Amino acid sequence: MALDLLLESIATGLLIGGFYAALSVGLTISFGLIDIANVAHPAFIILGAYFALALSQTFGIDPIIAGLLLVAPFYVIGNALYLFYSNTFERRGESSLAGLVLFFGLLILLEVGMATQFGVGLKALYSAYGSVAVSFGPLLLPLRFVYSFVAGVAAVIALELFLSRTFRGRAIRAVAQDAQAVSLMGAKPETIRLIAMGVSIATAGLAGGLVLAVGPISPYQDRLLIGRVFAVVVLGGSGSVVGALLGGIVLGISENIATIYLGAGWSLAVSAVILLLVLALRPSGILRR
Amino acid sequence: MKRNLAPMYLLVSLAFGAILPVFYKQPYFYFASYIVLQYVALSVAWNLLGGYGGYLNFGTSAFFGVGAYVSAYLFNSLGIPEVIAILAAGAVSALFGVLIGYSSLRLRGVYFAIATLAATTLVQSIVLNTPALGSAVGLYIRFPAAPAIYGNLIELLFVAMFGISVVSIGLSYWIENSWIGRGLMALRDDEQAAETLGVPTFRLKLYANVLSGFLMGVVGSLYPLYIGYIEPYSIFDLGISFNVFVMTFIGGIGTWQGPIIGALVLGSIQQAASVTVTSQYNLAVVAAAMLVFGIFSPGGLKGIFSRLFGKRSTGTVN
Amino acid sequence: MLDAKGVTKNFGGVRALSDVDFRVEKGERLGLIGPNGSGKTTLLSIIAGTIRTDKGRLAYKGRDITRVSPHKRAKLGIGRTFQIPKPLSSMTLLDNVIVPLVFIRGLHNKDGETSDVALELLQQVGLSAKASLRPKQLTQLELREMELARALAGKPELLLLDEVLAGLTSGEADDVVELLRGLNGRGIAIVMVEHIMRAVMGFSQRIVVLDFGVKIAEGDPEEISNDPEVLKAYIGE
Amino acid sequence: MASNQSVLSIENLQAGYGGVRVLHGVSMTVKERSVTVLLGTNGNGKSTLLKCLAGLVTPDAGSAKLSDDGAGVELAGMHPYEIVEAGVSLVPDGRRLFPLLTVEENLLMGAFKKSARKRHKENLKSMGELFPVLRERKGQLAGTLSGGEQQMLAIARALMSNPKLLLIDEPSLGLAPIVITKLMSTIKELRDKYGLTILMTEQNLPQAAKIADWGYIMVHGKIVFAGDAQQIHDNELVRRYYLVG
Repeated sequence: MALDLLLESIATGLLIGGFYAALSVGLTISFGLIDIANVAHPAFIILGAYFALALSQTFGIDPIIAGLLLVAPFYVIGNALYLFYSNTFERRGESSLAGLVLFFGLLILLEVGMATQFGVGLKALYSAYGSVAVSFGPLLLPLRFVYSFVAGVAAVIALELFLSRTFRGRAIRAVAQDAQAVSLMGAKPETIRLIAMGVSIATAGLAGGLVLAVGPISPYQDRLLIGRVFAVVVLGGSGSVVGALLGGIVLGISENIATIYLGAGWSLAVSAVILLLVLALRPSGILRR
Repeated sequence: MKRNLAPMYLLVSLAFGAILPVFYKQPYFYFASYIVLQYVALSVAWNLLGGYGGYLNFGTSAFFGVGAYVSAYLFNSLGIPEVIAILAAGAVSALFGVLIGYSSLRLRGVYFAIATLAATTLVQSIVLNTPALGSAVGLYIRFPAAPAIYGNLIELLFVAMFGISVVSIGLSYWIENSWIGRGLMALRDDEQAAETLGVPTFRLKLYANVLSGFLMGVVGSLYPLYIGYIEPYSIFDLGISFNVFVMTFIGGIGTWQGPIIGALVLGSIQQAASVTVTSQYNLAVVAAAMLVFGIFSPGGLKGIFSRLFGKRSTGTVN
Repeated sequence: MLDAKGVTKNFGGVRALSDVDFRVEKGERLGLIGPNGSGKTTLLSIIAGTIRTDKGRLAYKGRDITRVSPHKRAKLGIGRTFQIPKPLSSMTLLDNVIVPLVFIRGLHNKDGETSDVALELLQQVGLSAKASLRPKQLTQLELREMELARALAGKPELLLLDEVLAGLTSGEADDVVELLRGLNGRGIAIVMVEHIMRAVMGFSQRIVVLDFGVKIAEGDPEEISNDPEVLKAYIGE
Repeated sequence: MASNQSVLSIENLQAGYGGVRVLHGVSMTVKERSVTVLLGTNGNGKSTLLKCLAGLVTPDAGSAKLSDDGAGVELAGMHPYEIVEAGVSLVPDGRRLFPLLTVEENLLMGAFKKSARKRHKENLKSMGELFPVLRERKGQLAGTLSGGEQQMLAIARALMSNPKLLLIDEPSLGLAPIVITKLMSTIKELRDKYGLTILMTEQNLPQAAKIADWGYIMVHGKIVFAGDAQQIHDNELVRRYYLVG
């Protein structure tokens, strides 16, 4: 019985890990590859969730499909964000630290904007599979987690392919290693970063759909995600998309195990402890640059 | 010569704060001023590491909250005298600063910023899961008796917060002009060069974080008495951290006057606005103001003042 | 005075230094030369402590300093300049020089005395007229002179110079070399990393040659300029 | 052998970094289908000259014209990515590979510009023929290659953009003599078989002299000697410039 419970929580943790990976891959690209510590990333995810809710309710579509529809507009938002950032902070030669000013401000603005526009209360979409569970051998798994896991893993695979198989994707990885050498290859580093930020925010659009598929949403929910997404990125090693998937799974399983042994109230503390520990012990992924 | 006058300014200010409520009676003034002064002290404390050292702390509310909960628990549940509870709150908060510092102050500043965000979540979780601290329900504070000289508790709290602010400002002024401030500014400019020039960079960052944490804890320790009831969501609110950060930024980061100007101006506007507008818009205005300043005047209000002043003084020379 | 044994450094699988033994005598003038990328700057950084060696040990005045932090080494008397100057950009030149006076020499800035000492140091490198300017207003050349003044402020006994002469005209270079000779006359040991052969050959009593992270030769300037290994490294075969 | 048509003419080029003048009016020409070598020890401005030509350093004065079938393109003041587009590719000092990308990914980065993207498959194939070792190691991370292999990869990566003019900064740096010999013969092959024009800087005089058509010696940011292959082979002269300076 106890073993069953453990097994089930590990399985659920794994599924949630795929979901966390989807929330974090965008940050892996912005923070890990182009050194933009976008603390507002989770706020963009929640914004995506509200848009997905509107789309789902208007057209009667699945929230995950709605998230996919948001990819293109969020890409453009990411482009705009980068242009704003590069023209105000980056161009002044200020480091990523100064950029935090912008993104912290944006985080608060987005929260307030959502709270006034959509109300502070919880909103939920009652989808057909919202409360359905599938049995998988002896395990009973919530279908909404299964779907978000599949979508999350698919997003990670798609991004990995993009980063390794396309000219632009490779350039994004290259620009993190040596921007000047990238310009010697005939690519404009600013354009590459513009694309990267677009992709980063585009994933937040999709992730918004997943957040909506998994549970109810509220305007300040991003605060529950900040510690988690940064823990995933740092755990996975900055800049590694596949690392984000592994980091997500580690976090998902740890949270679920903590829930069993310590109680549900502690799940939020898990990511914070992981983040602080990883920073303190400094594995190779987060070495000072 | 200036230096000799500094302790006198300090004493005169303290005396002014202590005497004011005896002569001037206006309950709302003290009620509102307490919050403004609280932000002055928090911003000045934040500036020690953030302004001089360039390491941005996004977890002001965590330090503030640790102070609030420690003092609330000590004088509520254990009946320990307020003054000791306040100092204990500062000490625990300082210890918290040591822990975060050891975890992330050896890394790039971005990691410190993220670590402070995570630390906020962590202490909030701890409080939420500790019944002795009221969990999610919160703690009601048993008010102590009002002191004899002042009419009510708020006036006393005003005097105390006034004193804390003045002492924080004094400390900040001293640090800015001492070897600690010089070392912090050196490492803010270039850590490697600073080390080569003999600056013990990690130790200074840790000092600044601990002192800053101590002051924030002391500030937080009075808050339960002011508000009467504390619960983890409002105490550990990111909005507090954000306010402090923006006030310092808008006032003029890295100078002792900057955080005072910023907190006085923005804090007063917020207090005035909170009568009429909801707190949501309040924060939005702050965020918007920060972005505007971030883009057009990185030096903040202090920068604008000194530019105006600078122009005028060259004018008179001509 | 300084005795480094078996210094080895890898950067992400790329070997920058392998098993280098490096020794500096008290009051010595030592030239450290080698082609670009041969590991000279890495070796200086390892001596100054900003980079830790992967293997081997460093002893300074008989004391093991392998794990000692850079600011403590500065206090022990090891001073350095950077190849690409690292000014403290928010401070004036004078304040840049005051930082080591306060942190290494333990002078206080209460009275004007410390400023006087700083000004004197700036004068030595010919920058006293620009003491109140900020680094942004200086040329690269002046920044390098400021680096020298800053390093001298710590009263070093071992001075590590990373290409202080680069970009100087031969007249200017002669002036700096003259200044360095004077310092050396006061007992400061100087390690000079330099590309300008004429200057480094004329200045040094002993020369160490690095190539691809390996020490390939060591000797007086005369020996070095006739050493076939060195010719090979510089000119080829 | 080299024709008399010049691909690049540099006139009175001056450049420096933040007040330190490194190039004091350099003039030289690079002829079509030639290997031109710029000699001199470190710190004399050779690298800076190539950086000017590639757009990494903006010259303060002077001009560098790339003749493009009669019409000249002024390189001075162009951005690096525009210069690549114009047909000049630099193999930079220190190689500047992307250490965490594989060998093949590094090569494909070289084919980023639009016109080269279309031809990346055939170019990849010919690079494999030119440098068989790169084909063998195509899945390996560039940072794990040996020095010689890295240099070959850097050259191959630059060739992936189909340049008219290839600039190579210190190809022999830190390489074992036997590897240098191999590398030099590869560079020669680029000229003889592929008709490429090459300007390279070198300290290694005897090796460079074996394949060079023209040589220049730079001391303290000025050209102090120009000559053909035979003249630059005069070891005594160069020795004087190198060690006595």
